[in-house]
Amino acid sequence: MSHAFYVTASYIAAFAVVFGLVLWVWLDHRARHRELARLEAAGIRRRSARQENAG
Amino acid sequence: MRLVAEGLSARRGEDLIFQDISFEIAGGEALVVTGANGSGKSTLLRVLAGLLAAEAGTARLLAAAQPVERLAEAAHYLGHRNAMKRELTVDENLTFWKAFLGDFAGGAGLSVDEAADRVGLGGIVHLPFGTLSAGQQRRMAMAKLLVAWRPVWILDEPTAALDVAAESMFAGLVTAHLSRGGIAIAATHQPLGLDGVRELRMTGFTGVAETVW
Amino acid sequence: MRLVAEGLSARRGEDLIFQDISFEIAGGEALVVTGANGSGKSTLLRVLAGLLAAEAGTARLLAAAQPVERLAEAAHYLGHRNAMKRELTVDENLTFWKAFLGDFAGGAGLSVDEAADRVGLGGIVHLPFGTLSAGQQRRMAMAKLLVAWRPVWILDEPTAALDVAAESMFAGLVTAHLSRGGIAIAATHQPLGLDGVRELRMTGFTGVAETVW
Amino acid sequence: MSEPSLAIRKFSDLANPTRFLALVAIVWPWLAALTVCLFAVGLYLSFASVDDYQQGETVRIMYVHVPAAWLSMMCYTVMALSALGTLVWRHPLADVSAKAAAPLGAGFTLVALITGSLWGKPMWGTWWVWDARLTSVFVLFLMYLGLIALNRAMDDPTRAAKASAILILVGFVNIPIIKFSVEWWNTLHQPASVMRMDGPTIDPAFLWPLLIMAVAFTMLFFTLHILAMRNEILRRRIAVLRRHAARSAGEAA
Amino acid sequence: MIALLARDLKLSMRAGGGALIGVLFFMTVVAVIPFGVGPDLNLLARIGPAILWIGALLASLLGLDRLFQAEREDGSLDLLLMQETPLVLTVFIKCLAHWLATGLPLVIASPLLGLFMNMDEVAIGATTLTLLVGTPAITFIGAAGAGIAVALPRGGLLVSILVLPLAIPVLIFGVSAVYAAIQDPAPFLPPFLILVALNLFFAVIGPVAAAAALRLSSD
Amino acid sequence: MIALLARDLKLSMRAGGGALIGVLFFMTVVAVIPFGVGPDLNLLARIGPAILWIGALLASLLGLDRLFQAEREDGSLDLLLMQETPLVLTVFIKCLAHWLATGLPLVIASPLLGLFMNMDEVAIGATTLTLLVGTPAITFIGAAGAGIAVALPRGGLLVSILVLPLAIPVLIFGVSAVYAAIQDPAPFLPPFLILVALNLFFAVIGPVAAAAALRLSSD
Ligand code: HEM
Ligand SMILES: Nc1ncnc2c1ncn2[C@@H]1O[C@H](COP(=O)(O)OP(=O)(O)OP(=O)(O)O)[C@@H](O)[C@H]1O
Ligand SMILES: Nc1ncnc2c1ncn2[C@@H]1O[C@H](COP(=O)(O)OP(=O)(O)OP(=O)(O)O)[C@@H](O)[C@H]1O
Ligand SMILES: [Mg+2]
Ligand SMILES: [Mg+2]
Repeated sequence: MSHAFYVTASYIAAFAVVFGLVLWVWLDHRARHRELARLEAAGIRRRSARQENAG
Repeated sequence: MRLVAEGLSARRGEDLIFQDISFEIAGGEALVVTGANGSGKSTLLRVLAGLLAAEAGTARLLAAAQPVERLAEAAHYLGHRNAMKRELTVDENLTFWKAFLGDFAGGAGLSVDEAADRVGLGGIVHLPFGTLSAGQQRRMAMAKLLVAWRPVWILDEPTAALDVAAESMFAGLVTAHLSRGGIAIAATHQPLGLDGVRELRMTGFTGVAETVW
Repeated sequence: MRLVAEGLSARRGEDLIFQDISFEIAGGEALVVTGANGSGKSTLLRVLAGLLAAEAGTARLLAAAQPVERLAEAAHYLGHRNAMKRELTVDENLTFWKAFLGDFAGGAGLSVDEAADRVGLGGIVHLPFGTLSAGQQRRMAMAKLLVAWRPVWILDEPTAALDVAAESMFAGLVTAHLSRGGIAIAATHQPLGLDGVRELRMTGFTGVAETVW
Repeated sequence: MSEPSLAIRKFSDLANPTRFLALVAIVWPWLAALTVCLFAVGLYLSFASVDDYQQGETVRIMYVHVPAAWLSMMCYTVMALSALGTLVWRHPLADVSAKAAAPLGAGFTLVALITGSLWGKPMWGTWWVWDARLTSVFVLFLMYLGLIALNRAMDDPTRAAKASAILILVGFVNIPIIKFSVEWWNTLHQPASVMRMDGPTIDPAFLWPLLIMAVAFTMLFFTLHILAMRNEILRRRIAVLRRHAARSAGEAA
Repeated sequence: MIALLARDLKLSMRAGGGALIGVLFFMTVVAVIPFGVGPDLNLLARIGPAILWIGALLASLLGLDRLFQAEREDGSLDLLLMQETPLVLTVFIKCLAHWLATGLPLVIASPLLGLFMNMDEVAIGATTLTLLVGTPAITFIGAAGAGIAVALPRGGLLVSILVLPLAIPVLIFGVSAVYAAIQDPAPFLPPFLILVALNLFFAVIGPVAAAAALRLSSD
Repeated sequence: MIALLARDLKLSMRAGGGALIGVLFFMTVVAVIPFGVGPDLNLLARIGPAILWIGALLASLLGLDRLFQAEREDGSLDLLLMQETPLVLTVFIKCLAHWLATGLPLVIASPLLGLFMNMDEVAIGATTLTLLVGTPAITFIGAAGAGIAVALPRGGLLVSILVLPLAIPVLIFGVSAVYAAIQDPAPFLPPFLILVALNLFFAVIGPVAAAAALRLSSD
């Protein structure tokens, strides 16, 4: 196989893994954000946040 | 001998379960811990037994027959689980604990047969522990308290699964222990049939502090 | 609907535990099984639930909403262990049992949230089961009886580890079940707070037959 | 009800999670932008650079392989420092940092392994040999996965943090082994030519793209790390909120 | 049934990931081999298929003893036994969930490990294929052992004792199919078909035996 | 302490024999290798010591996860933790009992398996001797892993994963001592002494780490 094959394969693999990591972080963040929003909608907040809102 | 607890608070996972609990018990006294389900009774007992690190506060045994560093060393703990091997016979189980635990200064444990007699199951020490009924298992776990002398007994719902006769048997055991100058602390939902005990009501979750998160 | 037990006897290991027990319960009635520790209450219940083969005799459910071959299929069994996974949340546990058990003909189970509400722990279904206290766990195990409809409840010491409030909650659950025409059989040492129940006293070891050896 | 005195109070004043979150919100867009720019430059340089007379075109694999390999070690070092933070100072952010870094470390190690293998096939004629460096990197990969598994296996994050902290510190011996394996043992793998005591011995034509790519990877790591830490903090905050909500519901009932 | 499958899968994800851990064990075992036999690539390539098979056998047997024991300890087994659903089906579903969570990841990881063992493409393909067909058989036999051992304290070890002799035919045909694929004269198909047959056979026998054992051992 | 040793030994005899299973695993692993490498006696003799060592390593790790988990499940661990007896000592005794029940049988079985592998007398002797010295070290390291995993549901395999990398030095020196004994120029003693030192080192470190982990994980 040509050397170009190995080079492209390396770059693709590296990109795929990095992309996977970015995706993980992003999806995780979105899910957490949704959960927080849902809790907030249910009237559940951190005490300090409540004070900030009041003050 | 005095058991002094000062400003105890404890966490389970990340939550503060109780805070600033103090009490003092002298030899010959019993303390009954009551409270609703989930109010932290078991947690308190595990802290006293040294099985859970207290978040703050201390529990010490003063003026004991032998100076101890940790209260645990002078205590028996009877939790929800019986600490007996199902595969071994009752006799083997009790003999092991008798030898392993040894006696604390100032007292001596009963022999295995005698202890089994005291809990009303003299005849069946040769059965594998796993084949006993729930109540019989619990009784045998109590016999464990008798085979090695410890001045402090820490008991978590000791009478769950016991019949009426066994409950009064148990009350007798505790009374005898107290009259030898021992201390008993028990968490329970049912009256234990003891007279003149002090009571500590756990309220649970009040004053649960913010976490860092 | 009638539950008819005729001439039941059962062995544990090699010993005959009880012999020739017969009773009959109609829909809307409860039977409380009492007796000393080791008298065979749990054994009887396990025989009824089909978990232990009877040595002799039968237990059948007659005129049920759906003909059943084994009593077990029409029954809930709540034993000493709660049949919930510590690692899963209460919600996941109950949802699983609801889906897996399905409803018996002639009734419908409650939703998970409603069942948790009924046992007084509405808010905490999202906690892992293992992080609940002993009493909370027991209550959630009771919620399992509610999520899938079964006309017969077989309960082994249901109220052990429950506080007073939970005991009356439980009495309410059973009363509601009976008023829907259900049957409840409970082994217990404590009064269950139910009115007008029938009682079966196990005597244990009397009439234990010779073994073949 | 007086404020409880928690041991962590003092340290959490230095960098408590809330303040950390505020900081992340400001910093991360800049870091991300910087990362993207660096990658753009680095990738351009690496494809514009000349071929190696010996290794031909495959030398371009170096621009990913070497930074990823460095990062796999640096990430573990970050975790080890965090583990110290957990055990010695009991800092809650340290738990979070170690936990958030593990998947990133596993990712970078995986990149190093894959690109190394893809480089090995044309250079050495085999995908894999069991020499000291390659094996120790593989062990590093397994350690990352083991730590992830351990973290997932425990439901109580504080205890999980302690257990993994111990494990991380024990496993740290592997890092010097990876770094110096090429010098201690006779292996197929290239000895260090950039990060040496006596200065780099590599041709500047390769050095520049390599360095820029390395910085880009490092920035990528930091960006992802603080974002993953933010997620972890939110996760814990949600858990706390839920439990507290549950408690008050249970009390009312 | 789907509920049971979903629950068991969830449990194995949650509780320290049966999946991840099985694979990790597999990888660790394979990574340890060269430390013992030395980094001789030809030798490794030669014993590679056997090592992969043994590693997979161990990894898929080891978690198996808890299959029913965990259910028994928390009382769930009682409820499973009481239902109208045929017990055999319940057992089969549990095996399936176990295989999906631990067996399948092993199969997926095996090509990678094959590379590490310096095996060539044919050997890697053959190993993966035979593992795909063979690991379910191991799970099914294991279930029978787990059913018998459920009532025993520390049944864990016993399961493996009971199961290993039964699993050895699977191992032998698996390994010999791979070697047949590599070495030209020997034909690949006969041992492979036997492996498939073994799999089907155990898929029936395993759950039936396990169900019978579970009924007997309930007390 | 003797009571604890006696109890643990009794338990492992009673409960279906930790001893047996270890040996069985060991035999299986060793028996399957010839399928892989083919019936080439010289080759077998050459890799024999390595295979025996790897087999023994795996076999002695297998039952290890239950070392403390069984104690925890029935509540005994609580009582062990409370005593005045230093926890380290308790752990040490438990390791000793475990080794007597599972490690020693492996050592005893190894000469037999050595014969199967066509190893000569010197190699067999050296392997047995190094196993005798090396397996306790594995048990001690394993105890540390078991301590960490005690609180985990399904901790089982995780222990092996955590422990295997740490056991690699033991494996390396064990195997190289054997090869040193067979091949003349290399001296046997240095690697063997390192093995002994490793054993002593882990006999201290393992119980200390396990005790610390047990204290941390109690809840
Ligand atoms: C899977 C196989 C491989 C692994 C796990 C691996 C791992 C590593 C690691 C950990 C480093 C960083 C070392 C340090 O900072 O001192 C490194 C650097 C490097 N690797 Fe690899 N490598 C692999 C294959 C290869 C191959 C096949 C080549 C080329 C023939 C190669 C060439 C290099 C070079 C040139 C460096 C930079 C050394 C320096 O300048 O410091 N690697 N590799
Ligand atoms: N698995 C078993 N194998 C052999 N014998 C057993 C087994 N389980 C219980 N037994 C014996 O059977 C008898 C009845 O036990 P059972 O559990 O039915 O009593 P019980 O009435 O429920 O008592 P408790 O009130 O203590 O729960 C006891 O004497 C006990 O020793
Ligand atoms: N292992 C654990 N991890 C996290 N939280 C726990 C754990 N065990 C108990 N808890 C929580 O701690 C609180 C107190 O529990 P504890 O067992 O002390 O209650 P209790 O008073 O003994 O109740 P009960 O009467 O039901 O036994 C409960 O809300 C429970 O949910
Ligand atoms: Mg409690
Ligand atoms: Mg009973």
